[in-house]
Amino acid sequence: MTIVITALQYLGYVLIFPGFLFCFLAGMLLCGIDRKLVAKMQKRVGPPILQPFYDFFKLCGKETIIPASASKTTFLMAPLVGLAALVVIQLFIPVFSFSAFSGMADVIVILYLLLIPAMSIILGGAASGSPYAGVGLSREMVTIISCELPLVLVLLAVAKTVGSAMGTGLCFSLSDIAAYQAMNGSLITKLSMIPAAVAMLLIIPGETGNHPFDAAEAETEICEGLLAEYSGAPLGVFKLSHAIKMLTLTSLFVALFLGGLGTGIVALDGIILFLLCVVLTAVSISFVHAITARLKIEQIFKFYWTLVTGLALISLVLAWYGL
Amino acid sequence: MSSVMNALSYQHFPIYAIMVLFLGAFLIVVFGGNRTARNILALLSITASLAFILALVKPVMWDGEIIAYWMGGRVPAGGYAIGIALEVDALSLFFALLVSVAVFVSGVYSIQYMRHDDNEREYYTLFLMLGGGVMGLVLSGDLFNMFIMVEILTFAAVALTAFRNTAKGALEAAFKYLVVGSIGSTCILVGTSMLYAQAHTLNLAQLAQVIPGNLNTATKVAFALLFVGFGTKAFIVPFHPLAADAHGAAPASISVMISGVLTKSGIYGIIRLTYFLFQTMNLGTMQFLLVFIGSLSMFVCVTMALAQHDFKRLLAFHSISQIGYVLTAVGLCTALGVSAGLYHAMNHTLFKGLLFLAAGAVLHETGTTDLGKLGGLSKKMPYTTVLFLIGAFSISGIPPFNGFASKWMIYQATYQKAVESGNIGFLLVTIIALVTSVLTLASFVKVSQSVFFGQLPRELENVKEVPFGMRFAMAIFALLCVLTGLFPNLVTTYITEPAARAVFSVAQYIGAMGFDASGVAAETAVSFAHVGVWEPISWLLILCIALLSVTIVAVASKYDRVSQCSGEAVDSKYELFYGGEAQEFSQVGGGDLFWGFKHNWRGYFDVMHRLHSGVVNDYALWAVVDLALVLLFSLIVL
Amino acid sequence: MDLPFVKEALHQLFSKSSCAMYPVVPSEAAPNYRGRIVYHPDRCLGCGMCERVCSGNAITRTVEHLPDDQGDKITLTFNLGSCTFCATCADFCSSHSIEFTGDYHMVATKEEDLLVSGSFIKAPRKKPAAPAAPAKAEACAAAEPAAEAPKPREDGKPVNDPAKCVYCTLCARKCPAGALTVDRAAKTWTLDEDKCVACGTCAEACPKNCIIM
Amino acid sequence: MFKKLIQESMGKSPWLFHINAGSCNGCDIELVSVLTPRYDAERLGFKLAGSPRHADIVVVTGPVTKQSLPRVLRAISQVPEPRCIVTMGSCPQSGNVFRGSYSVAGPLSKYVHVDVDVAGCAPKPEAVIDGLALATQILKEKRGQMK
Amino acid sequence: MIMLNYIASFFLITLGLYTIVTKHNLVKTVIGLSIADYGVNLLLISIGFNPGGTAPIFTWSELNPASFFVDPIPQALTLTSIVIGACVTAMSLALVIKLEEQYGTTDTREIRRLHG
Repeated sequence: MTIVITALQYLGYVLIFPGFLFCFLAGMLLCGIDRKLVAKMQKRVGPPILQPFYDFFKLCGKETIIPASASKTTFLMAPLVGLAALVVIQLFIPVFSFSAFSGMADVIVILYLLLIPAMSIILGGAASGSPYAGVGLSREMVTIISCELPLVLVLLAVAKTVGSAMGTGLCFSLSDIAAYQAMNGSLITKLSMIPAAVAMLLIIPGETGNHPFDAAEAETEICEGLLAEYSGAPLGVFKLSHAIKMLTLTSLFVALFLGGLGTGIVALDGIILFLLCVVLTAVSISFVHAITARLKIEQIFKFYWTLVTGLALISLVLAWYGL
Repeated sequence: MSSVMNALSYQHFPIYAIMVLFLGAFLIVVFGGNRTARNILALLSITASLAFILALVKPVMWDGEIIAYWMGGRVPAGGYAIGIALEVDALSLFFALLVSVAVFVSGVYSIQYMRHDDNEREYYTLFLMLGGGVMGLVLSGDLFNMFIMVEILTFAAVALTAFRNTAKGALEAAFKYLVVGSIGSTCILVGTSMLYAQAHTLNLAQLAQVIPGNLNTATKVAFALLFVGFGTKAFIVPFHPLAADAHGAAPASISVMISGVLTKSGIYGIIRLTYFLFQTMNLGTMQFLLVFIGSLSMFVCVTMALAQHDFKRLLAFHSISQIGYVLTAVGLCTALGVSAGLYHAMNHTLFKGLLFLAAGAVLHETGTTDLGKLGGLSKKMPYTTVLFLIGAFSISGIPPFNGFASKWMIYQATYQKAVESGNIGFLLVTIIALVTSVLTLASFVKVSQSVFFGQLPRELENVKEVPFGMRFAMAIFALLCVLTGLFPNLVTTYITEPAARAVFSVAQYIGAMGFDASGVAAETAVSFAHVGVWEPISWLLILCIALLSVTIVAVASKYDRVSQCSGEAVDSKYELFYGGEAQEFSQVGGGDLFWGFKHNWRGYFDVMHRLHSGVVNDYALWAVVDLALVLLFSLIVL
Repeated sequence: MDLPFVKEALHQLFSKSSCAMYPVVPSEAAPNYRGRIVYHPDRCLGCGMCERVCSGNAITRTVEHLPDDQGDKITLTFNLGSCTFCATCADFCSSHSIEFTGDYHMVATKEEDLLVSGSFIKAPRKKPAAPAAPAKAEACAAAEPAAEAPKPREDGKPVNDPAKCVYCTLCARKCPAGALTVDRAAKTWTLDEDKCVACGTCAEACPKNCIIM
Repeated sequence: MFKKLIQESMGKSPWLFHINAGSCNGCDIELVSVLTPRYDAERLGFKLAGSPRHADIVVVTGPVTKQSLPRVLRAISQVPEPRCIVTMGSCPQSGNVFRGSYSVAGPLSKYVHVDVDVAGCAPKPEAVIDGLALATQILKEKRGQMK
Repeated sequence: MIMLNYIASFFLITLGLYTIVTKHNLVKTVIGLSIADYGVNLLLISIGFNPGGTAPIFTWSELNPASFFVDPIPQALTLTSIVIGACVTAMSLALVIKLEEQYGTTDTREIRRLHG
């Protein structure tokens, strides 16, 4: 009996909070708020906040065309796998002290799990056979390479800081990082973590593929790149994945740097997490979107491997020497 | 009767495992005129070898026994080893296991793959000799025997590299490999003889007993020579161009052997050399040497691979890049590091074998491995595509495949080492390893785009899926890739940790041969603890639940109600969105796919391109320079 | 790196948007905007000048002979779907019967919705027009000795002043109805009264101002 | 309920795909100005899509030259159902000043069913918004008629 | 005396390596390999040499602490090494012939289809 209840509980984690339902609603709202904020910063009225929902449901009602040269299974399964993988990542990220499954993965695992949604979109696009997807794939991959180095440095810096504070030398586990912050306050209050936090803020739009790092999906040059041949519901699922990815990365930021703000009540924590995500989105995605123009792919690479890496490196070195 | 029972005792299995391969080679020369007989003989000998090695797993690996086997019963006299010995500890057996599995799968694959070549008899003879050579190398307890085996496998590998001598570059690759490989072999021989001059023994255990306390100039020189010699076998930097040439030119089944087996023999030699014969691994500088060479191989080869536009050549560079991971992890000299390194060595054999076999399947069907001429094969060769993707995900470390499990341990190990030793250099190694991993992913994305996805060139309209035999061989590797990735705890507990423990039990290794191990520190307490958490099964379970729920929702909302054209006539609705009047062939090739990355590194790539000149003199020069540097290093440091 | 819009974006975030909010707040076109064409058939002379000058072939003129000698029903149709809104027709219209309004709302699901059309009935000509021919002859005859300016005619059709006329043929070329024939060699100026619609184009075109309406 | 939700959403998020079929660029500029802060069509859910596969509304400008005709038809055929075709400016409706040219194949309605015409040369952005709103209504109706 | 052997053998090995590195002719490369090999053989045989020792041929009963003979193991090694050296030469010459047929040259600088 208890097994059944436990199973149902875990199923609830996967399906409701912090799983699918939460991801769907929060991610889409986040996306809508982002679009609204960008519009405000550009002196526009902007779409309604529920616009991503409209887009998603509209796409569900459209015809799905599979190009003759595409391999059907890969083409149709890629979005679903990407979505599922993203939701699982979200499950692994602790919501302050509440962690559904976060004891099962550490920061390095998260780093690699983040590759799976990217791979799913790359393979799905490649499976369509479109030349635009080929170019988009190249750019997407270079963007991933660009973000990887600074992200690694940020994660290592956090691992080292928490580890040396806890006396274990280093600490990769996200739930341990959350627990440490619950006891000792957010990591962002540490001097050595500030450059890492800034770097992480700059990594978020790159990882999600938001403007100005959206060379991979540049709709005006390469016709949405990897998504060029997607239509209907699969496209909607990709858009949903994109929205959830914004949620995932911002909540990863919260877990890494802003832990310890939770109240201990799960529902309230969820709301706080969402609000923090909104603030982070506003700063890292919307604001950056509003003030910049799209970068060329080699500029993206250069930006991440010089400026952002430099910031993260400063943080790592500071953390290494215990500052 | 008792003699039969005695002969069936597992004490004899190591020599059986070696000899069945050589015997098979001999019998194929004699009776191999008929294809069926040849195939049966080859299969029998590789299966027997695999069976013998598997039978040894329990006593050696799990029970921790060390088999000391004196050929012809010539046990040491007067404290000096006179006879030739085989000594099988968990480390040897670990490598033997890799060898036998790789030989087995490669052999199964060859039956279909080599069907259309002439001189199949010679092929199988050389193939089995190659397998036997590596098997003999890893099971041997005698330094000179190791040299003999190195020579056998080098010859077999060179001959097999040049086997398809009409293929582009096969002869050239074989010649380069022969020249530099011979320099390496000569180094091993000189090193062996110098050690003999000092210690008057060739037995590994006895050398391990004698040398560490009696280091002098001659032994230091011998160390450098042996290190470089085994380095050429492992193709670590600066010998990596040879690997690229040889793998690229050899038949795919032989590429599997070269990358999965031959490089492992080099790694095995280096482990034996540094951990056992000289026991210098506790020196920080020695760790530095291994980690430095490992990281260099890792990074240089992965960037070289990004610039390649031949499928197999690209895989070859990746092979060395992964060997760099292994060497780095082994060089950390922590239990976790060695365990991770060996785990990665095993995974490397599996996924690299799988990838080479997939490349061979493509070559078999299309006749080319040029990335610019391929494309869109996923519709024609669906099984090969799936198997290739498993291999590609494994090597790039995508969870839950095996590459991730071992790389993840390597990151842990390097970072722990960095924290424990307080040396920020190891931190750099962690970072290089992580970046290398994503670059690996990038180049496999490139391969999948330019070979399996994208558009099908018109010349390849009639391509078919490869025969079952080849798919079966690939499926074995793929299955092993998935299993070893899903159960990393089982793998580490039952396979790599015993082997890693053996690395740290030099005293037992010496004692098992009947020599006095009192001068050697007993087994140090080894701890495989690591700080990370990764539970692939739970992850997979959650992923499956998530995927299932997504799929149910999708199917319920008629997600799969799609329109796809049927039949030959293609409506423009189902063509690709493209600027022309009609769909044209417009494959985005693999040649310069990641220019955004390469553009920022063009200076580096220019230099690399000039360095990899392809002239055999240059490669020989690199070898000599490497030798000189290592000599200098060992004279100063040891 | 240069980020010129940081302050701007932050400022805009808290200020009012500059949107016109069009469907909610109706918007007037700018002054002198050339939108939907309004055609006033009551003013039209039916000269067809507009049709001739239209670059987009947006204007069609159909003439329908009504029975019982009631005259001609002339219909002008303006196809907004082919119009460049250059207003040349309005400029050329001597009777200002074409007007460009500020209504820019020209959206239709059917092509017919984009047609602006109007028709009027042109009274039948007084057929014999007996006095007209002598009058013309008289005018011509009188012109030479008298050398005085000819009088305008009652029916509004043009009269030439041969004293000033240089027979440049501009009027004939401009005549939308092709009612004028000018022979430079013979120095004659002839009006086909049946064709003439009395639009006044010839008078406007005349460089010497010798045509009198 | 789900179907109704989809139908309602269809009216709130029309994505445009813009095809220039030989236009003089006047209409193109006006179409872009619809998306500028002044008119901000995004507040009505409009968005320029990069690929016809994503689009609901195809906006054609230009007199449909012979060169562009097959490409226009291809791109239109690749738009998934329900879709709506809007001609913008006078050129695709009639050819305008280019009518009768040896290189013009238009009008577009000869080849495909055109749902909405927006007249004007070039149309005022408000007119474009009107036309697109009308197209959105048609889109909703078409969605209602689908299975 | 023995020292001279060692010097000579290392000189030979170095000479062989020098030949391999600097000479651009395939056949000369092979000759370099052989020279290095001879150097190793000389080294091996010198290691086993004991001045004044007899040939290591004896039966168990003859063996006593006073018997003095050269070390037999290096001789066995040398034999093996010679065989291997011959194999290397044969194999590489075979490759050289084939290469010459295919590339039409024996200049190593032109045999670089695989590079970069």
